[in-house]
Amino acid sequence: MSDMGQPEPGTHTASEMMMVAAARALKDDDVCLVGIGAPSAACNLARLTHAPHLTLIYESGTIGSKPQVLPLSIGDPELCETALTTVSVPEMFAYWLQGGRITVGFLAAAQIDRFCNINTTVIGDYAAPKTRLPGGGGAPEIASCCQQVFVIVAHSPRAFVPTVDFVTSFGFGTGADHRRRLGLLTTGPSLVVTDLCLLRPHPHTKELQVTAMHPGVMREEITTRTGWPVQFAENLSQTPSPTDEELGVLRDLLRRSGLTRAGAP
Amino acid sequence: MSDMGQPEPGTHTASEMMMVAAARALKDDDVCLVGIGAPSAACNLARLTHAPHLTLIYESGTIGSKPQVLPLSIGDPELCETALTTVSVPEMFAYWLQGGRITVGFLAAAQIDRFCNINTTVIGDYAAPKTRLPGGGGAPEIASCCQQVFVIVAHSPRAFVPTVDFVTSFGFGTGADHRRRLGLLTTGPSLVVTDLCLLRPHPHTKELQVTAMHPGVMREEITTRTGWPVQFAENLSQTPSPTDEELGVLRDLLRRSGLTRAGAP
Amino acid sequence: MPRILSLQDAIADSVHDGDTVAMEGFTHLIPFAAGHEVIRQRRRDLTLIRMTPDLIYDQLIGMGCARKLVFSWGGNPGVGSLHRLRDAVEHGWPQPLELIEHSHAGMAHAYAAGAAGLPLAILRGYAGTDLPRVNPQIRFIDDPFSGERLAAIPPLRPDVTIIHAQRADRTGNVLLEGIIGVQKEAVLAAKRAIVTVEEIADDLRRPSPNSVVLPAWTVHAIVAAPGGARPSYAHGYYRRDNAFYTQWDAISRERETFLTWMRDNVLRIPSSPPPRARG
Amino acid sequence: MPRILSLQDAIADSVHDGDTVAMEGFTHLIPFAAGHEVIRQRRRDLTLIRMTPDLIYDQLIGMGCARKLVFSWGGNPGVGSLHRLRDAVEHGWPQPLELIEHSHAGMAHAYAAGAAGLPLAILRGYAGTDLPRVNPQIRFIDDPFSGERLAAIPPLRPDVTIIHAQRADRTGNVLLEGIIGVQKEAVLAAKRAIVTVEEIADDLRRPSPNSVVLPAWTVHAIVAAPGGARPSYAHGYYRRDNAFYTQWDAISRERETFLTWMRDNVLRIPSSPPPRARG
Repeated sequence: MSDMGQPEPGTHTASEMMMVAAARALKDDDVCLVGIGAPSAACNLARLTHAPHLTLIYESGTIGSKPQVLPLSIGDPELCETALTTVSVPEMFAYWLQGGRITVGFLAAAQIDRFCNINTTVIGDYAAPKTRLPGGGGAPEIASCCQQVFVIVAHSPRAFVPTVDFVTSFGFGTGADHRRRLGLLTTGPSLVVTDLCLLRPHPHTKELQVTAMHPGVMREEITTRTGWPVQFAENLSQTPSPTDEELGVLRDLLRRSGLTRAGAP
Repeated sequence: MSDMGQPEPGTHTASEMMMVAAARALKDDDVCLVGIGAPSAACNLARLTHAPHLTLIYESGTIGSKPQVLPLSIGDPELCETALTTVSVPEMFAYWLQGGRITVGFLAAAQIDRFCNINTTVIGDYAAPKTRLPGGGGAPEIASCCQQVFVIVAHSPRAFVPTVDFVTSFGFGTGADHRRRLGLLTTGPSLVVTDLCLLRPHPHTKELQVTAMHPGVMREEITTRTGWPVQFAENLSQTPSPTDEELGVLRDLLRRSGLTRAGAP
Repeated sequence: MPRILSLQDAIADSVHDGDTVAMEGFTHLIPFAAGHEVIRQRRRDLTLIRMTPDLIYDQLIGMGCARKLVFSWGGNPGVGSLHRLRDAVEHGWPQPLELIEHSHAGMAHAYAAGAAGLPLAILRGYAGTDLPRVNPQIRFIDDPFSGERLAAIPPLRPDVTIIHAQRADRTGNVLLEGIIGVQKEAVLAAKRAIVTVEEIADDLRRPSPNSVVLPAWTVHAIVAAPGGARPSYAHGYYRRDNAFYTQWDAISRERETFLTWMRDNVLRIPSSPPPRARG
Repeated sequence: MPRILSLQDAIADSVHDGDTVAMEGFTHLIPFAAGHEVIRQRRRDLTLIRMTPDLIYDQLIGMGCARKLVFSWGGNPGVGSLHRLRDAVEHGWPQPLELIEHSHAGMAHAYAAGAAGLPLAILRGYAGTDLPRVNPQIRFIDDPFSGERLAAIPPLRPDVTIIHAQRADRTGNVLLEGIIGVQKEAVLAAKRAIVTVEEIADDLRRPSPNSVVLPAWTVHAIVAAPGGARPSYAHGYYRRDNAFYTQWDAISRERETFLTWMRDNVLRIPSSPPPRARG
């Protein structure tokens, strides 16, 4: 990020800031299990900017995908056609995810609590739900088997809740050494990227705390949109604004993807 | 076997009779896990005569092999090149053998006892062996997972022993319902083909008994060459001699295979 | 060896009311044509198994074919909810739908265990999640070597598995290519398997000795159904109709628009040409 | 990403005295050239893992490289005994050889468990055989669903796995084709992996999207070793030297003829050209 210039203020949206901040967290030698939506945008943005060797794996079985457009689903033709190889779904989950070969897993969240437990299953009671969500998919084992987990979620009190209605993906449970007590040897969630800020688990308590705020964001805004009394790190930093290159590549990617999707097959 | 003519006596060897008798036991819709040597000769003889649709599987992972020459090893190029598909060895043992898809498995034996337990591991004590044999390979699970098992072994007192030194492949243990007591739901050994006769397990005791003698063989010869007081079935039949076609195809196959092997790669 | 049948005959023969049915295809090669035929033949009380229920199961559920759903992710990928699935779970329309819910890793291991003839699948999974609380099939065992706690789930063993593939040859050997998902495992785990294909060809044209091929003797019926995966896709034949996946959100949101669409686009479409013509 | 090394450097870097080493290849693609280099570098006290020890392990054992052998079938396929293996087991020459003996099914499942990061492999296996009596690693567990007794064995996790493959591209992605054996699992289960290849090419030329490919980041060293599988073979490159397999019986039967052959055909052969020349 040495060549990061400062674009004019007001030239990017909060959502763009979120995707750019997520992309920056990826390293060139990461092997990334990519979910659809913001994670896919962030991973491909990273690949098209500072991390050209980033390995993208989609749970449909494609390894080393280099899509030119963002896929609508995790099994779009583009993913297989641009992949180094495509394996079966059982092999993907056994040898590649469970085998511990993925350095970063991306998760989205309908609800997330202060210990980074995630719900994508159901709002309300499981047996008589208010809202039935799609469910876990790959997430429960992405959360336990990837070396670390990044979460991308828009910051709202509906999402940042004191207690999730259902633990779809285990973060730090009730905090501290809960992961270890369950026998989980992976790091777990190490970064939550929102449209307002970055949060990371406290080294000991594992409670999420704000470690960086995006440009123009006030503390109060974060506090108001978080369903628990959120903590701020002592060395709170400010996220650098998106560079012109980052914004240009991201917008180009989204534009290309939109055009492709609207068209007939 | 309706078109089976009677060739002149003395025109075939005991070993040829053994391979022909084994081949005849295979049906056109069998799926056969083939070992090297006599089993491979018998299976390919069957495929080239009365069972053209016989599916041959080699434990190296080749499915539907149609070799023109008999392979020296279970992984010869010929097996893959003529196969419908070739899968990994873990898949072969998990999905195809353990999955219960093989109707007939062929086994060879260094020692075999009256309950069709087989030793191919060691002569003498395991820790201080008189002769170290190659070991089990695929045999232990071929014996337990194939729907039925055919054994091909030359008839000698060294092979037909009262008790095997080591149970490499479980037949009927101590007889009767021993397989069921171990939770084995497959039939187990249903036929032993030697150069003298055919033996099958008694329906209840599961002790091997001679059910057919090859042309020209005397009872005494079988008794002498069997290391226990072998039983003869009430309805003892005589194996029909090899037909001209069977002998012709078999000899042609062996000749082709020998020539190929002797030559440089 | 499989019989080469019309779609109508294959479904009539192999899919019965009350059956446990898996239609697989991970985004790719989803057997839509076969699913529509199941709807037209008004099958009832099915237990549907599928990792990613997708639009075809939304349609089966909305048309009242299903009593139970075994799944791991029930959404319209990249678009949002499956509204018919939600309506069944949230409001019991057109009938209640029992859920047996897993993770993808769990389902994938359970299909593999089914294919491998094992009575259980073992995985590092479900640790700390609430899924074992709502799915009693998820248990835990202690590894005798390390003492570690591992998840154990029963295998998936459908009565019938239906998949779509690129090609079959005339004896019924089947080639799959591209994103191959769990189709091989789903077929090998099932009592019966129906495979619809883009074409039945003289030559399977497998590009590699290690291509994914299902031998004819593992399949019970082959059906020529060109385009049979649309709006999903067939690698090498046609692309995914992403626009339709997006449109489905509006079509399926309300019961009335859903029923109208199904009547016009599925029920009123002739089942298939007379039996022999297509095979 | 793997380094592209000379055979000499790759073995010197990755294979150490006392290591657990798996060289796999089920009849096909056996890494003979790499095995010979291990012999030339006089590695000692190795625990050798291999389903089918074959001639290359007969040579390693006869040359005193091995302390222990984990295996499931130790013969010269279609020919007879491995005489050097037998001499070590029966007479302790040149040194005693500890055996950890499995069935093929057990080894295959144990490699798969190693690749899958599981602390055990479960299979329907070993029932009624004497193998659990002589191999304490074979245990049995009760399935919590059916109550059935199943075999449980620990995973295989070599320090280093060495395989031979058809091709690598210049970034180190590897293509295998034909009889692929347990090579993928053996590589993924290992801490380090060395792959010798027939050629390092600009393009991997994989025939199918589902071809068996090891991504570069799963491999630690790539070595160009054309003919490196002889007398085994490389599908698409050269055939198996069945005549040599037959001749090995006479060469290896006596210690003297064996040692002479090894001296003339392995020890006196230059290790490999200087590091950069080949890579």
